[in-house]
Amino acid sequence: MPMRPLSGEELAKAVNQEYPGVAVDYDEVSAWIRPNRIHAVAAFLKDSPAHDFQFLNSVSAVDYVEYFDLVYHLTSLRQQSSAVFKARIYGREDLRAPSVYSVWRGADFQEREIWDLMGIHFEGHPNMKRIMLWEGFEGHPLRKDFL
Amino acid sequence: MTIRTEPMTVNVGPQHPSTHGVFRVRITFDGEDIVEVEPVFGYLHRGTEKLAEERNYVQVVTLTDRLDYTSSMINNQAYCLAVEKLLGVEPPPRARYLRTLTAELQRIASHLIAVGFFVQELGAFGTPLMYGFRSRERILELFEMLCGARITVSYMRPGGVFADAPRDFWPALNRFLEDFEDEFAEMEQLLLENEILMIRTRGVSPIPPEVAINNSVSGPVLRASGVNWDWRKQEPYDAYDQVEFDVPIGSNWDNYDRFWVRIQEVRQSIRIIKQCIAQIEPGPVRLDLPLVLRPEAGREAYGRVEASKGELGFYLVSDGGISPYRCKIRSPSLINLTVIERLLVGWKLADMIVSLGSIDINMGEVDR
Amino acid sequence: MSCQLASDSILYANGIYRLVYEIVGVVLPCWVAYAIAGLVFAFILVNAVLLGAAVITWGERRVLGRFQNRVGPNRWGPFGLFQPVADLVKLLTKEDLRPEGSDRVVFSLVPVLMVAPLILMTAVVPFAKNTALASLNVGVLFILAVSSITSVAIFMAGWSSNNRYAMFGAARAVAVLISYEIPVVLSLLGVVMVAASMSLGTIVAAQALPFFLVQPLAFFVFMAGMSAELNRSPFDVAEAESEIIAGYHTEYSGVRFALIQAAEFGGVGVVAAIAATLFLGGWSGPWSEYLGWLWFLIKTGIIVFLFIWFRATYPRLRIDQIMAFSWKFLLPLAMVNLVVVTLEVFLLRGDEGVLTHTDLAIMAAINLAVTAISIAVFGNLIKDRVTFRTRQPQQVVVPGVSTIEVS
Amino acid sequence: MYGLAMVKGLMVTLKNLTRKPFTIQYPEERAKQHPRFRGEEFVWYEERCTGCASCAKYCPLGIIKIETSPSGSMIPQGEKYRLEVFDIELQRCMFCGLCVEACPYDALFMGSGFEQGQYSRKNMVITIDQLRNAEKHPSTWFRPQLEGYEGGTDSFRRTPTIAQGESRFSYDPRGGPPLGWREVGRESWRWHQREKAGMRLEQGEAVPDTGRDELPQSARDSDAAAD
Repeated sequence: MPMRPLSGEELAKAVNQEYPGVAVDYDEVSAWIRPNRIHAVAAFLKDSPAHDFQFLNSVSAVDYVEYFDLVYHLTSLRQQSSAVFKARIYGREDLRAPSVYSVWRGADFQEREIWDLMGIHFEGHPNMKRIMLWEGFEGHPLRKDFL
Repeated sequence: MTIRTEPMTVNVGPQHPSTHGVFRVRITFDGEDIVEVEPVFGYLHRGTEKLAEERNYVQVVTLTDRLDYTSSMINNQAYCLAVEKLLGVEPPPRARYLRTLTAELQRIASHLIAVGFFVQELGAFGTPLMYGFRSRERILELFEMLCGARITVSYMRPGGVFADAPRDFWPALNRFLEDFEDEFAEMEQLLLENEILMIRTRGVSPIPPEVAINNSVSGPVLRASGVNWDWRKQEPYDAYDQVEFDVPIGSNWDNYDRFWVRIQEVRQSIRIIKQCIAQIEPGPVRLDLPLVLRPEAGREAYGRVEASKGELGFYLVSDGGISPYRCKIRSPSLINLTVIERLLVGWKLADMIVSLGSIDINMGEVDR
Repeated sequence: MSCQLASDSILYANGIYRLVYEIVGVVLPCWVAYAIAGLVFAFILVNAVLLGAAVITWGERRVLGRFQNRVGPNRWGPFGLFQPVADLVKLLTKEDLRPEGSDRVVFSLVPVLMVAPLILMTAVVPFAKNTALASLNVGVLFILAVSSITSVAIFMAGWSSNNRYAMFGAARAVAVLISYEIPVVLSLLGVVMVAASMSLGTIVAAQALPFFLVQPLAFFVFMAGMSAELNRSPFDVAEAESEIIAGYHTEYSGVRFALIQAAEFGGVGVVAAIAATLFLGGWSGPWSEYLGWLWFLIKTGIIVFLFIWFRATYPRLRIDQIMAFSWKFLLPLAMVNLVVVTLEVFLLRGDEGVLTHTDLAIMAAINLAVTAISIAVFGNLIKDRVTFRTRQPQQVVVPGVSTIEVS
Repeated sequence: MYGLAMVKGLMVTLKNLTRKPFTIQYPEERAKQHPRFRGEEFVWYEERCTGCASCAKYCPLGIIKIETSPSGSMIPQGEKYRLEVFDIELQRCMFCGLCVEACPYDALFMGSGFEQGQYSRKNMVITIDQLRNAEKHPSTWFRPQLEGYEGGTDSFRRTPTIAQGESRFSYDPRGGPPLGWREVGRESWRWHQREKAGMRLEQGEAVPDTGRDELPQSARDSDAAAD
């Protein structure tokens, strides 16, 4: 049985059923959710038997200059399905997002890396330190304005 | 009377014979027992993701060679699959077979190193390592025949592979396979049932499946934890849907299982290569794509493969330009290290080295 | 004026010593001749040990290379024979480093303390007929006593280096050395009992049948114990290079490191010589009057080769497993050997207390069986939780997560 | 029996003791190098180069430096550019070979050497004179025509397959005479020369024979102009 990618529409519908109004947008592969509800949505997607996304493939951040997208790639090993949800964070300074560390331990280093290289601070992460660069490094190198 | 003892903090690495490069762990010991672990990364950080944003899509292939330098072919493959997804193209069948074949050869090479160093860290003075290198040398020679380089291969391109194999590649490959089975059997004989290896690794540092999944562990480590998950099976890319192979699964979740899974995967890789040789048909090996690729703006793709260390993913975002707008690398080595605390705390110094060897990290990929 | 060595002197049996003493004694006072002859022989011994160490480093690297399908050092001299010289020159020209915070005196004393016991041990080993410096009547005891100085030296090295890896190594080494002393001593008791002497010369003479056939169990225990004492694989925890860099000598460099290396490889040579003497019949062999030294070298070489072979093949045990191996496996085996040999000697020896060739053959036959049985029995006892399961790779059943559930 | 596998291991190592070593003693022996080996010294054919700087643009590291100026010759055929600088900073080169892949005129090739260690970084730059004067032993990397497969000549990017072409000869970059610029190209040299000069030849138009063994006049002219 091949992997079944969950379309953005399905995902948005499911999230909105549980938390109305949290999924704000979707396209064919991914759904956008409100950034302050990342943790709740993550816990819902992981624990609800209908979705069962036990496996977090990757957490990425993309710098679109006016805003940042946090991208979560999920896989359900039992249901052989995958999903992508995103959260859009506007601004450049003092960016904060809830951590999914307590949901998926696998987000540990990736969130630290995003903080290090993109400058999005994850709240609720027990060890939010720089990972690749040294403490005291100025700036976040993967941002588009870092030269 | 109790004797007061103090915990002792030791920096293992970045210069240490068996931390696989410049990996550093600050470990607090109580005697020989580990009580606290803190991994420190970044000594080999080269900013590959940033570099990729400044290079065009084909040039990034050369960067991927340098991620996990023991499995460059698989890195190339992962990246090319991501770009092809981004462009919405499919490579010709012969290219897909060539990719599968070379990726499996690379997997053998990488696992030979992994097993060799694993046993080296157990203290076998280089013998299994040299036996592994003996066979790996042959594989690298095959790669040189294919693409002119041994480690930094840059063999694959978005839309196929850069060139077909030369004619003398096929007899050489067959010769290699013939010899390799004997050489590998020798290695199995030396290691697989060795009592010392058994008592050193059996029951040491087990990772239960639910922990492994929650920590996003992938690859042989995940399978050794008893989870039946292989992207080559679950989401067949290239020619993996055309070949048959088994997925070895560990049942004790310990160091020995991780070692055993790698040994068995080498066997399965040989099977895959043989099927590829039997099935490959003549034809073009590269799509007629322009040298400078421009995917549509706003598209994104997450291409992944089952690399030798685990799930290697490339998350590419395009803005319509000639280079990726964002190239996130989901590196299995880094994410497999999430379990390091679970893996090490409570075990002895000697086990710590072996456990690190058993998850087979590669610093080029951890730090990128 | 000529000097004569008293025939009850421990140096009397040594032909070379006596020769030098008597020649020098013709022109010089006897006490000067005594000293000069001693110095001459000491000179020979020191050089023999260090040269032996050099040859063994070379041999080990070459043979290990061939075990691993590579060549080994082959650049300097024929077959790379001068490689140890090149190494030595390189090490001698290196800067003399001492880590900050190290204990100056102790740190510098260690290399000397490492080499000295080896040379002392060599003093009682007969290379050929009548060539031991001192045919000490308590030779075996002397060897055991002197060899344990090494553990002090190792601990000094670890302690004075001000390095945590060195400390790890030293702590491990001392633990290993002390616990392996016991089975080794017990295994040698059997040898002493059969030979009815502690003098190495007498033991060689007593080996009408080499003792490794008469007491295979003792030989096994001795070899295992000695490879632990020498920090050789599979018991090389003290300098486990993949774990604690180089163990107790992590901080040593230059000429001090050279001496420690020499002590290590010289130790292999000396222990091999002792093992050859005690178990393989030493210099005895055809034409041993003239070719004794050759037989001795060949037998030593065989033992060295065994050490290298084990090193090329086996991974290392963990420290607790090494302790268990000593206390739970080697010690009982040594005990068994002791009891069996005691009974055999008691029952078989003649009225004068001498064992004939036939007696030795009978003992060999019995002991071979005892060895096989006791190794099998105790081997299975220490098996612990290690179980063998032949597991086949499982075919993927999709959906493939049937194995996630934890039993 | 417990411990049997350890004896088996001893036998394995003993068996290997009697084997021949698989390592190669480098300065005396050399590993067989395959013709596609991407080596250090680049092989450059000035006669084929138009100074388009595709290689420089395609180099991931930007280590190729090209300066051209109008030669003033061959104006009727279009302008011919004179190359003044063609520096390859070897110290930063990672030998990915993408410059060779990018060259549309088969003017740049990988070499096959690997022993160009220098004591100074300055010496690590290959200059245009070195490229001109070097013996030309091009690697067959991305140049299937050198491997002699028929069918490799029809399209630039479509590389040949085993079934399509049979190897006509086995070319080894490390042995044999150096190759001239006429032998290495994918297209016939006369046609190529005209095309390079900017002249748009119609298919089938007769090409005047300019003499097979001489350098093209244009190259001579430009050299003379440089002096």
